[in-house]
Amino acid sequence: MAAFLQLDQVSKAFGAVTVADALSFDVPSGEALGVIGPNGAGKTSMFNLITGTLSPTSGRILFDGQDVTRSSAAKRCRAGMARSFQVPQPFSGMTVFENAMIAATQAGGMHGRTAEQFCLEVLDQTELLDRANTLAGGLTLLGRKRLELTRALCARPKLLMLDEIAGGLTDAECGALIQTIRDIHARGVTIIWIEHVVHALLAVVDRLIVIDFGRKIAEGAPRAIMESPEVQEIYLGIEADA
Amino acid sequence: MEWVNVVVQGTLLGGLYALFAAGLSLIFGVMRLVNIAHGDLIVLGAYLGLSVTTVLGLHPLLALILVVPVMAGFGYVLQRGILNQTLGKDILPPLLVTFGLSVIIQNTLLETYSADPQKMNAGALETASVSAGGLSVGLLPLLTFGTAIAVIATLQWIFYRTALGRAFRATSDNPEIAQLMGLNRRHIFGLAMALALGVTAIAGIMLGIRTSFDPSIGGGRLIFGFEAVIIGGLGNLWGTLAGGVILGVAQTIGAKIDPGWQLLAGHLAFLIILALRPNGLFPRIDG
Amino acid sequence: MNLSDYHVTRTSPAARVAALLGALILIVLIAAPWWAGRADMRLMGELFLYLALASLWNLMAGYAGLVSVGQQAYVGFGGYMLFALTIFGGLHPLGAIALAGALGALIAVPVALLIFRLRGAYFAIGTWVIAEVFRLSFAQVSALGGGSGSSLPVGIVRSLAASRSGREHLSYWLALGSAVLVIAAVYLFLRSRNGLALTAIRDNELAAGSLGIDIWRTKFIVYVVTAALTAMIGALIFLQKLRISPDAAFSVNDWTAFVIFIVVIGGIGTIEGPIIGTLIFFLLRETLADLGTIYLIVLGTVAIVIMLKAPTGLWGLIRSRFDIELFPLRFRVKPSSPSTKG
Amino acid sequence: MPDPLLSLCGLDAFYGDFQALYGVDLQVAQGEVLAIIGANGAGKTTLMRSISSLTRNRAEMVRYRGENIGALRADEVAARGIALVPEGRQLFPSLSVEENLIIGGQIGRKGPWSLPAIYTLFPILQERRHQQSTSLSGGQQQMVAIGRALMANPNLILFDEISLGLAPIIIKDIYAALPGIIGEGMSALIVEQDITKALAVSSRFYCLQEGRVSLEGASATVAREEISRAYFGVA
Repeated sequence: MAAFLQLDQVSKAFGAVTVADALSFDVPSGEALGVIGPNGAGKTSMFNLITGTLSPTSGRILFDGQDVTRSSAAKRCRAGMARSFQVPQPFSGMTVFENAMIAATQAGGMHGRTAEQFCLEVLDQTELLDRANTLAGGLTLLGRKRLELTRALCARPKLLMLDEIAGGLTDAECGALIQTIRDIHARGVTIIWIEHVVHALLAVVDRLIVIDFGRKIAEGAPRAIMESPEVQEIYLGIEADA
Repeated sequence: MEWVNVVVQGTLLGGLYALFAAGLSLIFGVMRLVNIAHGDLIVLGAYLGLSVTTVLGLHPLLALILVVPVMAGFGYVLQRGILNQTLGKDILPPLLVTFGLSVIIQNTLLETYSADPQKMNAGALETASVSAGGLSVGLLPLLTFGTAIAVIATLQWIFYRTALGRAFRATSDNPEIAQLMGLNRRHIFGLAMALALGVTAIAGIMLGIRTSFDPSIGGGRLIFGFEAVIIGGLGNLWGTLAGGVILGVAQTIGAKIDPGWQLLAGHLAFLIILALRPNGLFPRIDG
Repeated sequence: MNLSDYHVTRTSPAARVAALLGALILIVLIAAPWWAGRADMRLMGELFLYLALASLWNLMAGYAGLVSVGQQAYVGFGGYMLFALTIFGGLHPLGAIALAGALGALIAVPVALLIFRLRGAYFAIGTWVIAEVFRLSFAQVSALGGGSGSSLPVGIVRSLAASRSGREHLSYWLALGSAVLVIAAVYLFLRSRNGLALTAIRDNELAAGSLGIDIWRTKFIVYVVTAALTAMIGALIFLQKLRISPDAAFSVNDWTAFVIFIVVIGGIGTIEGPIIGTLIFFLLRETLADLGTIYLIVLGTVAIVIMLKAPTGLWGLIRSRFDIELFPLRFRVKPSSPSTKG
Repeated sequence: MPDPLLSLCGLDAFYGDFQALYGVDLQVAQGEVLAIIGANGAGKTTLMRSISSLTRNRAEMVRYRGENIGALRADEVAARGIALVPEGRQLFPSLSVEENLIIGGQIGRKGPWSLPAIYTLFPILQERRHQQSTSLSGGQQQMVAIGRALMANPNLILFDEISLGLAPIIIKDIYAALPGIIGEGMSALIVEQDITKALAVSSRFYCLQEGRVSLEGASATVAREEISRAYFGVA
């Protein structure tokens, strides 16, 4: 059976620095996959490779039955990928609502009132509705992160890729975020989620992969992975020493 | 033989274009600034040379001793006073400010020197020539070409062998981190512009000896310099010389076919290279 | 919290007042032949054509990030097409103007394919090279007078309207119509889905690309459409001038420098900016015209000072002060019933 | 307590409209090694940028050796003896390894560090000295970045995430070299995501959370739960 997303020996190097080293894994349709690994391990680069912001030095990427290795970011988005950026990339000169509208009309394929209504719903869900008329450049970091999620949701993707959206949230906010992502997952959307806030991740994902030095070093059921000695060692220095 | 002569003349003409291009390339290399007023600054250099030769009665080449430092000083002040304020992520401010500068320089020259074409008198140098193997080559074009090689070799030396060049490269690589090395970016950029306008002054005087000039020709000189830079490949000084030569040869070949085609042939050569090799013929290889 | 408490609107009281005032002004302007003198009408006609050029350049530079210093290529091309199509093609001048636009779009396609390989400032100079190629090429066409140019034959001029005043009225209305058409087109485009995409690209290309916006294609379309409309304006300009030469047709000062100054002074990246900029440009020109070249030095200085001290131009200053839009592009989310919230 | 070498007094920092630091107070004594910990986005890097004036402040917000330096340019701060090893190394790609080191010493401050001293510390750099800095491995690049900062002979050296993206064995090597680097009298501020490492090399620590200091204390005695609470907000 063909996977919904498949990475086949994907590598990317900048000079002597390798950010992806023969990465291979499959994501079946409807799965929620968690990605962990230390800072600088190549997690965001992996997203860039999947979404087409970076193009791989070698290897292939298949999405929804198509080889998208050489497709542009825009084309992959229209094929059903949407992502949030770890370092938020808002359209700063436009309002929060307009940011959402761009995603809904360009990537989500909606028009007019339908698009407007959908954006309002998503903004309500991500708790940005009261900031709808604020210029995106004036949001706090937290607000920008929420805007990243908002835009990704407004794109109505088949594959939703989230890059560290839970950092800095209070417990209540984090709980609401988990519920939001569970709801999206329940609708059948495939999710890949990079996150440092491990308890949030574990509350949602079906499976976990661990990345370090651009390599996949572990893959499997979330709890088992978290308890494995190599993860304890490389990822959570504190526990390993304690 | 006739065609060999055409190619030789074109090659030597390319030396002049490389001089036009060197300053442009230098400024872009250090601060990613594209100076639309570059052509007008070349013409300004020519006019300053003209004033020095007429007022002091100096030979145009001796005028360099005065004009080069004056232009360099002007460059430093210009950079620190105006252009530094335009640098940033947005490409619009430097473009529009240098465009405004171009209009100001052009019209100031017009106001000061009138629209009449002028020329510098270099005496015997203008007509002297050397003959070899059946070819007669003008001494002045030869001197211009030699100057271009010397200028580029000097710039290359400054860039890769001196502390100033190291500061240029570091600031160009990463202006923010370069500051942590104690480098004042504004001062470094000022020095880069000073150096660029020093070269521009040489280009202006070589131009002024070779042909007649008037305040309106700056745009054309900018374009020749720009074409040489793109043909040669961004950030490659020797490539710029090659770009100038290719442009010069294309022009003389065009002129040989039909005098009206000289400039058109140069532009077409540029567009063809842009279509086939968008990064130029000798792009700098970086990691 | 109920979503039906909110609605989305793209208009405002200020915009409604502006629309009403705009309509009134337009009626007064249409009626100019009945109240304005011949010289005033000529001046206003020129003003409208500059307004159209400035609005188009602003769409390219201010929204698509395509800073061209070579739009004279299309002004001159349109002018020459008018002459060629009427003299050799026997077309009516109005038909020739329309066809000049279509041909402008056609020639812009290969040009864009070439110069889109250049980035940022190099793109700008690349457009200038193209304009030079156009100028030198048309200078080689001896049928159109080569380097010295040619005049529009009297018969063709007469075919517009029999009387001189009829022709003057018509060319005034054409200029006014083209300015209105261009501004309306820019406004409607920016309000559209594609316009939103264009604004998104201007703000953040990385994010725009990953939201499915085809950046290259969007910019390409803007370039080609702008070229077509600029060529039509060029044809109109030379229909008024009745004489064309390569140097006049492809003048970087007349068709690009002034246009850039207009947009910068008025406010780049806004629809209102070019309108204010055009008014100020003509005001300066009419008051300082006697100064000759000094006037251009003043203009260049004003543009530099504005770019450095107030990069959003005069309209930017006004807008940041009063938060108004005369051409409403912004979406605003409003509570439907203000009483429900404190 | 004698006058601290560096003190931050109510330091605020902004990126555009966004406030990254809120009234941070912090002192570094002469010869002290301080750790800064905190989650991603807590403001650690901003703190480093503010001290080195890459983000400008009000003059009195940063006080160094009795002088208000908050409003100085970054090059002026560097000249006073504060050096930064930036996150992600940020070497100059068009400079060779040796040139990267030389330019670090361009300020011309006197002290124990010179090219030979750096080459003694990291012998591999001498072998590679004519190579482009981008051709080195991540760990070697980090050595160049550290060497480049040391060449300025600073009184205060700032390390921003020096183990980021490096293999554990290399991180171990670099940390093994740290005591030799932070020698007599030199003070250091270490930002590190590996809390254990950061606490092990420092005498005191500050924990940042959403731009504010949420905890400070002695590195040796702090309880894990306390850090965890300060780190994530609510445990």
